[in-house]
Amino acid sequence: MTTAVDRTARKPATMAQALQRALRDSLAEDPSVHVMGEDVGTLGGVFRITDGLAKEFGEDRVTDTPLAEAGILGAAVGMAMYGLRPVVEMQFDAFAYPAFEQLISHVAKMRNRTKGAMSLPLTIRVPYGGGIGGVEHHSDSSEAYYIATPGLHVVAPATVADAYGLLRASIASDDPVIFLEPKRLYWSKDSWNPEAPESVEPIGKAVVRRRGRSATLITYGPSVPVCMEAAEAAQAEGWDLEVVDLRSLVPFDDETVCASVRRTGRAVVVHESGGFGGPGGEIAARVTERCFHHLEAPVLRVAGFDIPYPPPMLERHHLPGVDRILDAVARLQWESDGGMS
Amino acid sequence: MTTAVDRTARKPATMAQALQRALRDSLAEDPSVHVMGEDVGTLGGVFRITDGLAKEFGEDRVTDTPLAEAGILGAAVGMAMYGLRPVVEMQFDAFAYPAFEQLISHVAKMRNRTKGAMSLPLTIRVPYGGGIGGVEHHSDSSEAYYIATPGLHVVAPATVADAYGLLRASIASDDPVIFLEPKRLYWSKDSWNPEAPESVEPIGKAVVRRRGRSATLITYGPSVPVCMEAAEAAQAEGWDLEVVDLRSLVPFDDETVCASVRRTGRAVVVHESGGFGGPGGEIAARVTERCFHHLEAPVLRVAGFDIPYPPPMLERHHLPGVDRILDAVARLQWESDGGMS
Amino acid sequence: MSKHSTPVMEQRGAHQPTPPPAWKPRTDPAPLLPDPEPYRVLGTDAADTADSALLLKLYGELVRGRRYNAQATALTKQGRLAVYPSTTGQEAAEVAAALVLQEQDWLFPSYRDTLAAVARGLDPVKALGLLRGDWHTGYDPYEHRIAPLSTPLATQLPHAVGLAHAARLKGDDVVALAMVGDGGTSEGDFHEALNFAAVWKAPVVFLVQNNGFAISVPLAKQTAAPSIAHKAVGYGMPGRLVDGNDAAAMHEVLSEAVRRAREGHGPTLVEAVTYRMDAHTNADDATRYRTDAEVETWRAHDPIALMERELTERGLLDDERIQAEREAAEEFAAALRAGMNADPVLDPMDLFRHVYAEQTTQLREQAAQLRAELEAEQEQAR
Amino acid sequence: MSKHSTPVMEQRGAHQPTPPPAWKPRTDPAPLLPDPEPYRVLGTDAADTADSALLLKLYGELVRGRRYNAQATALTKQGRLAVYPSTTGQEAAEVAAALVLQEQDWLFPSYRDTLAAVARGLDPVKALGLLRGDWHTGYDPYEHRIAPLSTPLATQLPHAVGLAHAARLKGDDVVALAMVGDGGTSEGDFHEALNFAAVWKAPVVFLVQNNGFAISVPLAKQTAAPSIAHKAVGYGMPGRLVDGNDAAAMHEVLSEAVRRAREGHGPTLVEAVTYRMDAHTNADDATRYRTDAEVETWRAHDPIALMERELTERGLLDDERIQAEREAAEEFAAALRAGMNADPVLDPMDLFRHVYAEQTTQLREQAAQLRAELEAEQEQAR
Ligand SMILES: Cc1ncc(C[n+]2csc(CCOP(=O)(O)OP(=O)(O)O)c2C)c(N)n1
Ligand SMILES: Cc1ncc(C[n+]2csc(CCOP(=O)(O)OP(=O)(O)O)c2C)c(N)n1
Ligand SMILES: [Mg+2]
Ligand SMILES: [Mg+2]
Repeated sequence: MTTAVDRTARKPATMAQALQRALRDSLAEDPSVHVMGEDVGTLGGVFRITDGLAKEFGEDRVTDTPLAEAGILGAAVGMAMYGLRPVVEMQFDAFAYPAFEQLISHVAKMRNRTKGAMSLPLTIRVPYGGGIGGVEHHSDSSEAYYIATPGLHVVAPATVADAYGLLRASIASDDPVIFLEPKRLYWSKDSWNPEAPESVEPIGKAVVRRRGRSATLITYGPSVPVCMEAAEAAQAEGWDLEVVDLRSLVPFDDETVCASVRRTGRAVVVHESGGFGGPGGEIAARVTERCFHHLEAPVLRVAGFDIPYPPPMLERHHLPGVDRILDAVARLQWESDGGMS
Repeated sequence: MTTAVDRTARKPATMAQALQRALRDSLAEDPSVHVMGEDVGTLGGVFRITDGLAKEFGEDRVTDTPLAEAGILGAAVGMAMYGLRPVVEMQFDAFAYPAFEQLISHVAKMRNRTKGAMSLPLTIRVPYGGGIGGVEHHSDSSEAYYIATPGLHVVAPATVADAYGLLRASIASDDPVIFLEPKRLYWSKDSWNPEAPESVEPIGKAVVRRRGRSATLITYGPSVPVCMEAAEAAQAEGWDLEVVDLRSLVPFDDETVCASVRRTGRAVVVHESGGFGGPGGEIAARVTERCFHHLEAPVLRVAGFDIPYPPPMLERHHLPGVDRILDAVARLQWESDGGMS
Repeated sequence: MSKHSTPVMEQRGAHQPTPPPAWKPRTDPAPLLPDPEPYRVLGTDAADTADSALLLKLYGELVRGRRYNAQATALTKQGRLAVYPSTTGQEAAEVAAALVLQEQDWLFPSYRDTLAAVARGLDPVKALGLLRGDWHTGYDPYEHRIAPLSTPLATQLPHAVGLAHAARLKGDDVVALAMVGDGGTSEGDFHEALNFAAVWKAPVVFLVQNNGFAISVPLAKQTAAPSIAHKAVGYGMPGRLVDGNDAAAMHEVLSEAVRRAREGHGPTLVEAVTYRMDAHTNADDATRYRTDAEVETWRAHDPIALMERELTERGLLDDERIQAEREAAEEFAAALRAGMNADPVLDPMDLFRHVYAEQTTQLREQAAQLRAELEAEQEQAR
Repeated sequence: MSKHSTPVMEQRGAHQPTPPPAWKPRTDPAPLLPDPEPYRVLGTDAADTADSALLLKLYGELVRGRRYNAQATALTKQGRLAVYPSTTGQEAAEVAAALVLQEQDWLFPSYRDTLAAVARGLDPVKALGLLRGDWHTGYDPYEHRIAPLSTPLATQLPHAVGLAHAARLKGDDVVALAMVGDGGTSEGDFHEALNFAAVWKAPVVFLVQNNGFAISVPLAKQTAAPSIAHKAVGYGMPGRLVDGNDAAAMHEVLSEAVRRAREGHGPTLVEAVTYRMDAHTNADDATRYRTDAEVETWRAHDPIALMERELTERGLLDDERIQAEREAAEEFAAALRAGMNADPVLDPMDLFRHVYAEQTTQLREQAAQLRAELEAEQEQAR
């Protein structure tokens, strides 16, 4: 069943293709990798990320499970205990919630509980976030729950190349990784480095997507393209914005983020997840702790509102867009008028 | 079965007694109040908070359920849909996790989903936090999960009087309330206002527990007494610390908190919950957003480490104590040397 | 040493086998087990005693239900619905679930069961609100006592138990009927709900529509049980296995279950064996996981056809009557079209209005922000 | 209109009742149902064929197990254990669970089952690590293939399924035996685990110790099922009901279940009817929820006494042998005492070492902070 990685294969054009290629390459290279979840086999997943994999690797490697998320994750824990490397798909963000006890009380804690004797090399893929017109429970940004759970790595790609690289790295990791796939970027295309398509970035390194001098936009996942767009638009207003793509929320790359903020002196954190208790608070707080005397203004946040994710027809009002980001940039006390406090 | 509130009853001496009295008074005053959970009936709960209530109000009002937290919370949702006011006990913090899907996808969203037609007046009591020598899964501080879930109120008493008042207010609330009971304060005694034992504070008001001029300690729940002790100890070092007890994390009392920080110009957030992605980030970020030009130093955080809660013999190293708080206060750049950044 | 550490040497000798003291079978399992085959009425002897008026009523509902499914599917193509999970082929179970309930009873539908809600009297435009996408629940649940359509699978089942239990505690005559799919029975919430219902003897009926698939996953990958109805015995409630395409059988079995519940005998688990003729939703491609041949075997067992045969043999149905039912269904569909073609009136500020009974300061600030943005937008548009 | 909207008028006439096409009973339920009474060996005819050596071995383990329980309880009083959930009265199920497994098999104990772990060969000092409080799991799970004691109830069951499934996929001869209490069967994870196991035909044995209570909650408030073993049929696996105090019966039934699993026939659910003679833990007050009289009825059904009677009647046991077993148990207890009296060596820096394979920057910083604090403390102490 095991196939070699096909290095001549066509470069993935979309994030969905990159994810699929990462899964295929991982399955081909490492017989201990197993893909499992609801509809991941015959159907190829509701987003078709696992399309064709069951046929290629067999149903024992790519398995349609019964419809029970705690059971899926719990079984994956047992498989990992026995040395396999399960890659679990949660069909949508909100459908990962039934598995929370397994996640918090076991997945995140097993290595620590056993003083390192038992590790759980498993990857939990979660198609997440909004912007695709999904009905309720299909558009949650639930990263706040994950980052507050020590023992998990939390990763979110924003580009086609990172989708490939980060998923390979996650599957290769000896620790559990929450792999957040921005649904609305599944069909996005962007530059893919043809030199090193299989290069695997280590988890935990942020990247500066755009250099700038006026202020730093700190962001990740689905908000990265939005911030890039905002940075372009900002030029017209005379702001030269830097954009940092975190890629990994846990571990957090304080170094890259702080280096940028110290350079620019101003920062806005942008994410789709709700503001209150969301990752932005953590990021703003730690940047402020570390760069206080470099800051010309408080670190601001542009986030989803503190409301349940809206119905499809209203979601555009909720999602942090270019205008809202520029409004925040405008409030970064360019004239030091102290009006904020 | 319905009994009147006994206004001549002995004043509760401990937080546990105050909670029990709040439950009894609520049961007596309002026939729609129902208490339910594992072991809450015959046994009176593993912490004896519901002791005697099943006898007094009958098993239909105070009910031992099967051992299944999602079932308990889900059934409580249905009861609330029919006009009852369920008060659910989760036996320990970590044993609330199986109920997360019900909590996030239904409890928090029902009012919003139905444009206000269907409200869920239910209270979820969660004995929480460490310091009691509990084995794993018995000492979690899980408030980060709750505050990141719009639609929930999140409340934590720190005093005997607040235990009574906030629990009454929570049960009276027409919205779901996560009521976090600091386990290690169950047997704590403190001042109880004999003038107004039944006074019910509205949810959402912070209180200044101690006036001071040098810096503000922002805290809640089990960390309040620790901060009070730290404030006493700080006097010897020449610091006059103010202590704000949030009482309610959601809604958040920006007004009281910011008024204090604007007065003192410095702040430390103290909680037992893990630091990364914990409430402290949110609090530090919002205080900074609102009080930037009043701040002499970044808002610092003293929190639990970013690790699974330690085993009993090591928990003292994890819990934020007086020394760690004073260390943080000392780092508040009293000489404005800019050494932080 | 504890008081238990000395084995009871002195009792030796009096050696007679006794069962463990605590063990007493609390329920006889035999009556809880389902029939060996799905129960049927249409085309069997049981049909002889079926009430003609009821059969005709069911027929009308089936025809209307089929038309409803076709119309809703068409609305997805016109972009009027974001998505529609069809119950074409499952109309018998859907309409029976609605018809067996009394006014004061409650229905707990899953995301697929808009037809049941419509058959209970809900305006189809409101029933489809979730799928149109203007709001999450398109109706006031108290209007017809229909809980919000539940998307997280099986999570509505404990709600039904709690509601029925609450009603019983209040002394009200209320039965809750909760619907779930075959896939949903694998969820922990299914288990917990059935267990609570049985322990509390709550007046609930659990209706599982076993339509063969959970999206692409066939029943054989979902459970190894002899039938889903066999799960009932593990909770101490009766399990009933029914031909889900036989509206008369569905009505009879559900009525009986509702009556048991109403009379205080507790919950019942009913498995309706049926088939989803359409794809999972309009967005799904069913050819990936099932054959046309399989679909065709089920077309021969169509719920409307089964009922038409029965009624025709009884001489209750002629082309005229069929025509009349179809026309009624067409009218219904036309009204639905008209209702859905009207653009819903949306107020973005609703996003902040119903999160809490009383808006928090935080939400007031955020609402103000959005209001300002919208005003600026309008300003620009001028 | 969709292709389904026209009922199959043309098929009318060919009216013969057929069952719904999809329905075929995949498993005959009859053999899955448990015996009407708990299966017993000791004191019944079945005992005649029981192997003497096995009975004597079981007896020794029972005596040692009882002594272990007494010793661990004593250690709580001396403050050497934070808490101890005793299995006094449940030793037969505990030791049988361990003895039926082969070296390469896996045991998945619940928080109560330290005795099973000890009977499998784990150093009791390590087994009690969690309850002593120096670390969460006191042992390397791979040493004896014993999963960490699971405190969140029933969550270990899907782990057992996954591990057994993984072993089968790898072609390894491994059976997993997972233990859970009667209360734990109400959790969703119980349901999901059993369902996965049956669908995957995983080599797992689920052992439910029905000891009558979940802390204070009696079985009647936990389930209305005829027995817990009856739950098996709902998953399509056999359910076995056994006298949990009859070590010979437990050994036989569990051995049979392990053999089935090993031979590829899939999982079995075994319910051991037993009783918890002590309180839930040393911290519990059992008088609040049960009577001494009830406890006494069970004392007459003590697992050690049952075995002693059998062995005595067979002439296999005399006072000398009893004495020898007790002395061995005393030695075992003395060693445990000695082990527990040694203060564990604690390194607070362990708090940061095992959260991730590679320490994050954040944890390195926090570790440095604690190290500095500890050094300052030491400095002061000097
Ligand atoms: C908890 C949860 N997990 C996953 C999903 C995604 N999902 C939606 S429908 C569906 C299949 C449901 O199958 P079944 O219960 O048989 O109902 P049917 O669609 O056949 O009516 C899945 C997996 C969900 N809605 N909720
Ligand atoms: C998920 C979860 N909920 C609640 C608890 C608290 N708790 C610990 S033991 C126990 C009772 C367990 O009863 P049972 O399953 O019958 O096992 P026994 O204690 O009788 O061995 C409870 C409720 C827990 N450990 N895990
Ligand atoms: Mg289905
Ligand atoms: Mg028990």
